[in-house]
Parts: sequence; structure tokens; C-alpha cells
Amino acid sequence: MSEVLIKIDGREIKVPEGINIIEAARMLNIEIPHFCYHRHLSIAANCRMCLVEVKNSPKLLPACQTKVLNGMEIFTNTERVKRAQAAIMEFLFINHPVDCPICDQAGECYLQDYYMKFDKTLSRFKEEKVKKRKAFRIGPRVIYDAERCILCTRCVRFMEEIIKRPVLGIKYRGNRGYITTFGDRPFDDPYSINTADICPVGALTSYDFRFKVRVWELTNTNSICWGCSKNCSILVCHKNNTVYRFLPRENENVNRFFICDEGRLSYRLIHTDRLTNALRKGNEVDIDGATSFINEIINGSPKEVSIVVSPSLSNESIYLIGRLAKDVLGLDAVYFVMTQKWADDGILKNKIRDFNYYGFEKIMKAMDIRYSELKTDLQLKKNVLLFGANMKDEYKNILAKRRIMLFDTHRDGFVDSADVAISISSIYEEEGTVINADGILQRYEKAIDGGAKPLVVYLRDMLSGLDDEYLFESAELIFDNFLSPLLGLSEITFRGISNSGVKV
Amino acid sequence: MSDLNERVQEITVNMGPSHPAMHGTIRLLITLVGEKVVRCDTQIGYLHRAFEKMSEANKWQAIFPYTDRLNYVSPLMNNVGYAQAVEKLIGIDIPERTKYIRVLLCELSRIADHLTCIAAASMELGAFTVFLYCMEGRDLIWDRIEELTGARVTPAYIRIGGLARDLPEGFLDRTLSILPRIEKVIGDVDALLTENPIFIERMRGTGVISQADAIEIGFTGPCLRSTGIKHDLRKKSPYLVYDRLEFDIPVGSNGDNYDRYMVRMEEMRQSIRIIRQVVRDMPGGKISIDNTMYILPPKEVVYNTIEGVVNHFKLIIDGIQVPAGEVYDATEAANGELGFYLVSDGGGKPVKCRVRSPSFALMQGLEKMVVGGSLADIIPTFGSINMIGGECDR
Amino acid sequence: MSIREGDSNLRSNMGEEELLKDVVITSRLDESISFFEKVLNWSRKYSLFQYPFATACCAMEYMTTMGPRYDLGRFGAEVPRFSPRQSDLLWVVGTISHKLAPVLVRVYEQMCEPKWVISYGVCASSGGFYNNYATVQGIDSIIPVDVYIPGCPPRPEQVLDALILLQEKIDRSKAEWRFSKKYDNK
Amino acid sequence: MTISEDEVKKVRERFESDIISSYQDKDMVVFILKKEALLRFVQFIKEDPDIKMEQVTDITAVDWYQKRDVRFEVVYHFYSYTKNHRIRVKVPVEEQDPKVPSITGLFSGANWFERECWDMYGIVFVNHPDLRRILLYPEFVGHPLRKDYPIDKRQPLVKLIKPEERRERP
Repeated sequence: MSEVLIKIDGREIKVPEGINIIEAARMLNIEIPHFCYHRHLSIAANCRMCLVEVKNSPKLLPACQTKVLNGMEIFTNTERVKRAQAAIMEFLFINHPVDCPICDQAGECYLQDYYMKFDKTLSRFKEEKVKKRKAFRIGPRVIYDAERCILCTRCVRFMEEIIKRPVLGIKYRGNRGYITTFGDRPFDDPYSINTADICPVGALTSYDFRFKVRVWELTNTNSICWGCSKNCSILVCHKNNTVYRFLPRENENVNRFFICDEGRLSYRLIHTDRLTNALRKGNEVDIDGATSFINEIINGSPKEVSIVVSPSLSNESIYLIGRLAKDVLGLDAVYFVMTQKWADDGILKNKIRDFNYYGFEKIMKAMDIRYSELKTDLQLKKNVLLFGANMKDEYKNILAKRRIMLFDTHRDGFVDSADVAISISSIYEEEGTVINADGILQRYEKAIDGGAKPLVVYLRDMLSGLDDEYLFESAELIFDNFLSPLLGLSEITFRGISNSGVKV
Repeated sequence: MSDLNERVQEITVNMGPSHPAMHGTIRLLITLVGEKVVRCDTQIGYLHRAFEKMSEANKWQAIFPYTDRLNYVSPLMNNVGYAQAVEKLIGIDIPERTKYIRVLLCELSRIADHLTCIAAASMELGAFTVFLYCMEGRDLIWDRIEELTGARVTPAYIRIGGLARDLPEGFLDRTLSILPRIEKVIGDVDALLTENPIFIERMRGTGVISQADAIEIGFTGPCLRSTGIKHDLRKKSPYLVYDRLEFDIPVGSNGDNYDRYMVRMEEMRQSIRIIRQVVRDMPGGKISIDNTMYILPPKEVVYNTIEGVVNHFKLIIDGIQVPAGEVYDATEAANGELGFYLVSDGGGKPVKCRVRSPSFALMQGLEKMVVGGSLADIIPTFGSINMIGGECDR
Repeated sequence: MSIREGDSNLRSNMGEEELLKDVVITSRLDESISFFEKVLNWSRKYSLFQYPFATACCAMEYMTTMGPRYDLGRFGAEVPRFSPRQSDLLWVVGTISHKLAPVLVRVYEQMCEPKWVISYGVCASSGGFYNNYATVQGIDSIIPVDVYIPGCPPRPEQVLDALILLQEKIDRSKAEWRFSKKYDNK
Repeated sequence: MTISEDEVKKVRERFESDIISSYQDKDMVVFILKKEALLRFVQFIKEDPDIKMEQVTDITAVDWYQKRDVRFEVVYHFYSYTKNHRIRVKVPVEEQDPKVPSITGLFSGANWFERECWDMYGIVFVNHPDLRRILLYPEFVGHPLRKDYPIDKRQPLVKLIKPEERRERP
């Protein structure tokens, strides 16, 4: 790709050929305002907000459409450009309802941000605003407010180019136009809420997040979605230890810039029927009593204990389980259980729903421990250590006759019948790494603290006999000392894993 | 006489925070030999309410209620001081009418502050009648402030770049009408105290501080002027419209309590003179700048147009975007130089909002003024410094 | 004589409106407020010796409440006693910081029964808008409080109204004899 | 209000090795100084007849937590009554050794300001007469104005009664 020399606001820069002016300016972190332009979508150039002045061209050119040519001289803050931006904003505001106090998008709305940066003038429009249909459910998970819409067609292009199901379109013309589906059928698409994300204003908003919390009170943490083994990169938006929503996070290797609705709404599982303490045969008992009971069994009769793992755990926990099987219990085979699979839709969803199944496979292969799915109860010994248990129902009768020691995040059906059940923290309450279907290793950070301790802590108690036990202190130590050499990433440290993940 | 003192060994007396004369927030560990004070360890901080930490957590325009409660006897002076510092940091010039209104409110608050100081000091010396007269005088002023701002003690009326609202109808005439009654109150207090032998006995010659000590310790305001140094920020580095007004600076001679009392009485008369001039040439016009990036747009614009509500919303959520930089701006508050040192990194919240409060420096000098005197002299000395807990401990 | 704290049967489970009725018709002896107690309560409520624990901006408003215009003296509570031993009404006026909390607790404990506490202003009642490391978030977390006055600072009329509220409370209170078996000097 | 150009030049060539930078801010000249040269600098500006700083108006610190590599910055403001001008002296201080020489020897007025700066930021003022906490109680642990100290982390001296146990007085 040949380099091109251009000048923006008097500053020279060499940029790859063929990119548009907005991207070139972004390299000099000059912000050119835009509504309809989106990096991953086609160029519509209908909002005209990104007009810039280019030397010896008579009129202002849209920065999103104009490709950079050699020796081009661009001005982004001259008088003409400023007047154009103010005029565009004034036109957009003419029919815009005075909704900021009741609009979910307030705080992250392009109109608000750009008004303060680029417009700052009062409107000269005195007539009546055009009335349109407000806040109706265009689909089961999305609400559309026609008055707020600025017809930038980002949602239309998203459905057409990314999801390849052209479902949305503009009905009527001029300032009467609004977005709708053909024949007003419900907009029921597994990726529908993404349109609410990329909508620059509050026209399309998510039904589930409606009036829940104000956006500027949330703090965002980088993490991964636990819906399936694609491990899409997400932002966990939380406020005093409650998660309110998942947002997609830009990640070229995994999910580019969007996530599926099912994964996005799975944030609810974080706070619904969680196991919060330890149970013995279904009734409450303090955690230390339960862990000491388990440790007695492991130290007392290591030979009669077998391990069943559900791969919905972090790499670090799986590694420690492997060490437990190999060094303490002397097992050579570990059994795993799977959850209900779902169809692989070719865009994002992966058929295996245990989010770290591929990490489990890689680590077990690297530690050369045989692993196989749990078929009959013959293979099992008297006691079973069960880690993480959101699993299919038919496993339950296989495990029925065994003494079960369960570590689980949720209170699913299996908890009451287990001899001992101990609550562990979900991946949003601890740090760790996972590997997804395409072999990308990603790190997730701790968003909230849910009260339960991470599984790594309990495993460290069980492995207290080993000499390098002090290295099992935290996920970071485990990764740096054991996992990165094991997976052949020796030069990458835990903190060094980039936000878009590392190919393993 | 001297051997009597030798036989009397030192005792340490605790004049604790909850003492009637200690305004509730100061603790003095006084070491006495008989009645003579030998050492006085002043302990402050009993009203430390973390003003700086709160100001770092709030937006620029949301700090006004906290500045009210620094020197809560003359709250409007803190507002004006803080607003002036932020305006200097941003580089805003406020309209003429706002300057005149701010000077008017500052002088009214100065009179209220001095009345409270004289009321408290004289009550502690037993002159309860003077306390009641001064309360009546102060209530007259507070009625005007309440009528204009809506609150008596915590107005929060000043905004960055202007004021919250304009003067109501007839406000200036009512202000003029209370001036003679305040002058009458000052006259009564003057008659009661100035030639009163007991008062002169207690105040003359006690709590003396020399000019050199006063300057070095950081005295400013009436306590510094009482030692004979003619220093007033309104004259030295004029701000607002003080350069267009004629008033003179009362100066004491030997820096004792009596001089401080006389300086305060004279300053109240000068303030009344200033108020008369301000009311006389108060110009018309706008009271706020019209750049809505720093001041909230008017209500009718906010409720009817989308641009107004967007502007209002972003100012409240993200705060006023003050350009990066730092500034130190000092104004002449009732007790002395009230300085604001503001540091901004270009965001909506200050990186640092430091208040240089006059009481803090004055209290440093309390030990020098008290040592050598008798125990009973501590009360008038502390009273005449007029230490305000909120301002001293922040 | 002492007012029992946490008296279980009479006050806590009765509704507000029954308590405000003048005459409490009851058959059980110890629940009725005898005539003598009515006289005793009447004398107490109109001669409250107050201890002004004044710290912050509310003290300015407290001064005007004591001052000539809104005169607290009309309600018999105007005499400030500056030693906790001689006072039975503790006005906690203004913000109480954590450095001052032990002082307040000691002053409260030095007061003799019967004693009442009025929390003057929102900073004393709940910490006000000083939700930070230095301020006690409401003095009821360190001492029991009878009447809370909201407001920052509360208007003098609110303060007088609070005083009347306290006097009604004193009126309803049941005096407990020193020598009766129920007396528990906790 | 600000000191004249030639005084700035005089100061600069006397301390040119120690002054990191000096510029004219909105209304006063600002000197950014190495902390070793602080005492000599303050001594000079106090005694020099043209500058003649007579009073230290304010001493405070700024915590540039995670925004700059040198975390703290102690800021002095000086004022001269006779010349009626002010200067601001800023001394960058590392987080590892937050030590600054105390100037109470030259200006006794700096005593309390330095105590407050120690109390709030934990910056030690070497050979200060009695460096105690001034605004907080001695039992307080930590320095609250540091940006990493949470705003509502309280350290009560008195046992707090839990809301549910607060008994309503009869």
C-alpha cells in the first residue's frame, strides 16, 4: 500500500493511500464530526456533517467520501466549515423533539456532544416541529422513536451489509421519513439490539436497558461474553456492584464491533439465582466447614476421587484442576460435561456454548491428560469433584449415585442433591483468560465483586501440598509462570495481553 | 510578689472545643503560671469538612454551595472570590451591572460579618445588649439578602460569568432604607462600648501584636490594619469596580484588641458609604455573559428549544470545560485576604481547588498575642480575631 | 426520676394519633398518666435549660433564633447553660466531624437524665452534603436523638416548631419513679 | 502586580542551574524549582531589595496522580507588601521520597501551612519545628487529599451505632 503525503490544518502526515479524510484526520487525532459514517459500514454521505474545505476545490467536500490524494491540503476548522457544521446541526435540530431528559442516549448522544463542540448557536426556527410516531416497539428487543431519528441509515446498512438480512428501510420522504420493516413486520432479528448501539441518536434504543440507569453513572470494564465459545469482546457497564448491560467492544480478531442479542442479554444471569454460600445437602453451612470436609476426602482417600469439569471456567482454573488431577489425585483422565448446543449462524454464534471449551481442550492436550465426555457412571469413582455445572439434564442421573462435591456459580437444579456445594465467583467477579473457537486468547478484568471467592482460591487449598503452591496466588502469577510457557506464548505476560487478544 | 509565682507551678488548662467562647471548633491547651499564660497550643480541625476533597469530586459550577459554607458569616464574599478566580482562569469578562451588584453584596456581607464579630466578642465580655442590637442589625441585612437570593445564610447566588437572577423591583430603595437603621445600630454600639471603662479596660493593651510579627505570620485584613499597616486588597490590587469608588481604609496604631474593634467599626461606616455610591451609579443591562458554554442558558430557551436543553444537559453532566492551567486570585474578604488557587486539566472538575483562608493564618498568631497576657485576655483576643470555623478548617 | 429508654409497651406500638389525644383512657394503673405526672411534665417542658453545642453555619441561624426577632425565650428555653451538668436539652447545631465526635459523646454522657437532644440542621441529622471521610453521617449514629430539624440552615420558625414538637413529646412522656422496680439505670 | 522583567532575569542567572522553568502566568511570575535549591531561593527572594518578599501567603501541594510522572508538586505563593507583587514557586516532588526542606526558619508563617500540607498529602517538611497533623486527629491513617484515597473512607473514633439499633428515645 503506497504512502500519500497530505496536510491537515497545516500539519503534514504520510497516510496509506485510499483511506478517507476522516481516518486520516483521526491519525493526527483531529476529530471531524460525522453521523452517517461508520468505519465498518459503506459510505452513505447523507448527513453532510463531515464537510471539510480542501484547497482549490470550489465547494466543501464530505470527508467520509473523499479519498486522500497526494499533496492534498485539508482545513477542518475554517470559517466556512464552522458555518456549514452549525447549519447542518440547525437543520437536524429543526424537527428533533426536546427529549433529552427522557432519552436513554443522553450522555452518549452524538447530537449533544457535537452541539457543544461544533455548533453552540441557538436555532432561528420558530415554526411547529413535525410530529411523528414516538417510542413504539419496532421489535421485541428494540424501541424506535421516529421523531428523534435523523435518517442517517446506519441501522439499514448494518442489517444489509453485516448481518446480510436487509430488513430495515426508510418509509416516506423528506421530513416525514422514518425507519421501518417491510409491511411493519416485527424487527425480530438475533442481532437487533446492535442497531441501537450504532444509532448515533436516541432513535433506536434497547428495550431491556430502557430507563434503567443514566449512562454517565456507569463504569465500563473490558471483559468477554459468556454466552458461547466465540468469546466476543464486550464492555461490562456496572454501577455499585450491579451490572446493567453488556456493550460490544471493538475487536478485529473476534467480533469486529457488534455482539448477538442473546449474549448481550445474558448479563441478567450475573444477578439471578446465584449461589451465595456453601450448602450441605441443600441446607446452609459455613464455607470453611465445607472446604475442610472436601480437603479431608482429598487427602484421606485421593484414589477414590474423580474429576468432572464443565469448561465454563477460566484457563487458570482449568490448569489448576489439571495439576490437581495429575499431581494430587493421580488421575490420568478427566471427564467434562457440556451444555445444550445451539446452531452456528455463521456470523458470530458458535455451536458450543461452554465459553472456554477450546481453552479446556488446549490446556488438557498441553498437560497430556486424557479428557472425554461423561457417558456412563462406570468410569467414575466413589467421590466426584464437580467444577462448574451448567450442564445438560441427562448427566444428572449419571452422577446421581456418587458423592458429589460441587463448585458452582449458580443455584441450578443440581445444587440441592450435591453432598457439598460451594459458591464461586463468575468471570465478571475475577480476572482471568479464555481461549475461543478461533484460538484467540483473551484476558477479562474484574468488573464487580459478588461476594464469592474465585475457584482458584479453593483449588490452591487443595494443592497446598505441592512445592510451587505459592505461585498459585493469583491468575496473573499462574498465567505468567505456567500457562504462557505451556501454550507457547512465553514472551507475552498476563498484563501484556492486548485488548484484541492473542492468537494461540 | 515574684516568689509567689515560683511557688505556683505550671498547670495545663484545656479550653476545649465545646467552650462558649471558643465558637465550638477550637481547642486551646493553655499552660498557666497562676493567671499568666505561658504557652498556648492552638488545636484546630474540629470543623474540617473536606472542602477540597468535595470540590475535586464536584463540577466547577457545583462547588458554589460549598464555598458558601467556608466563611458562613459572609457567604457571598466566598462566592464572589471563587467565581472571580474561575472567570480569571477561563478569561471571561463579566458585564458592568454584575460587577456593581457583586460589590454591593460584598459590602453588605462585610457589614454583617463585622456586626457578628462585635456581637460575639462583646457578648463574651458580658455586653449582652450589644449582642441583641447587632443581631437586629444583621437581620436587616439578611432580609435584603434573602429577598434577593432566597436564603439567609447559604445564598449560592453567584454564577461563573454572572449571577443567578437580577435584582427584584425596588430592591435598591429598600437597601437604601435600611442603611440609616444600620447606622443607628452602629451608633448605639459605639455609644455603649467605645467609651465604656470596663470595655476599654478589657480591650486596650490586650492581645497586642507587632507589625513585623503580623506580616510574617500572615496577618491580613482588620487584624493587620489594626497594627498600622495601610493594606487593603480593594485599594492595593483593585478588582470589580473598587477603583471607581471613594472610600478610605481605617488603620489602627498599636495592634491591640481595642484597635481591631475600632477598625471594624470604621470599616462598617466605610462599607455603608460604598453601598450608597454603588446604589447611586448602578448601571442597567445584562447580568450574565451570553456565552452559553460557561453559563446555563435562560430557562425559556431550555424548556422550548432542543439546543437549549442539549446545552443545559451537557453543562450539568460534564461540567464547564475550563481550559487547562492554574490561577491564584485573592479578594479582600471580611477577615482578610481570601485566596483561591485553582488548577484545571481542561476537564469539568478541578484538579485542585485550594482556599487560602485568612482565619487559618490569623490563628497561627494567636499564641504570640496571648502568651504573656492573663487567662481572661484570651477571650477578647480570640473574639476580636473573628475566627470562623468553616473557613479556618475548610 | 428517669424516662425509660426503649419503653416497650406504651409508646412504640401505639399509633401516633392515639398518643396525641389528651386523655389516655386505660384501665391499667401504670399506663395512665397521673395528674402529678402531668404537672411534672408541664413544669419540665417550659423550663428547658439548653446546652448549645454550636459548631458551624447553623450557629449563625441559632444566634438569630436566640436574638430579639425570633426570640426563643417565648418558649422558656432561652437560658443557655454552658455546662452539661446543668442543662437538660442538648442542641447539636451544625456539622459534627469525626474529630469532634468523642467530645459530643462525652458532653452527652455528662448530662443528667432527663435529657433530650435536638439535632439542629441537616448536617447534624444526616451529614448533609458532606458525604466524605471527615463528617459523621448523622449524630444519631453516636447519640440518641429526640427531634431532627431538617434545613441547611433551618429557618428560625422551623426551629421554634421543633421546640414545640419536643415539648409535646415531653408532655406525653411517662415519668418513671426512681424507686420503682422497673427503673433500669442502663 | 508582577515582578518586573529585570528582576526575573536577575533571579534566573543566579539560579539558572536549579530553575527548571519560569514563565509569566496570568498575573504573576511562576518559577519551577528543584527542591535542593528551595532554601537558597527563598532566602534570596526574601533579602533581595528589589523583590523583597515579606510574607508566604500560602503553601499547598497538587497531586497529579497518574497524569504526570512526577506525582506531587508543592506550590508556594509569596507576597511583598512594599512592592505589592506576588510570585509562585513550584517544587516537583517524587512519590517515592516526598520530602521538601521546611522554610519555617525564614518565614515563621509557613508553620501551619506546612503542617496542613503534611496532614493532607503526606509530604514531609524536613526540620519543621513540630510536624503534627493539624486538621485531622492523630489516630487518622493515610492522607485524604491524595487522589487514590477514596472520598468516603471514614475512620470513626467513636463506636457507630448501626441504623437498626438506633433506639428512638421515648
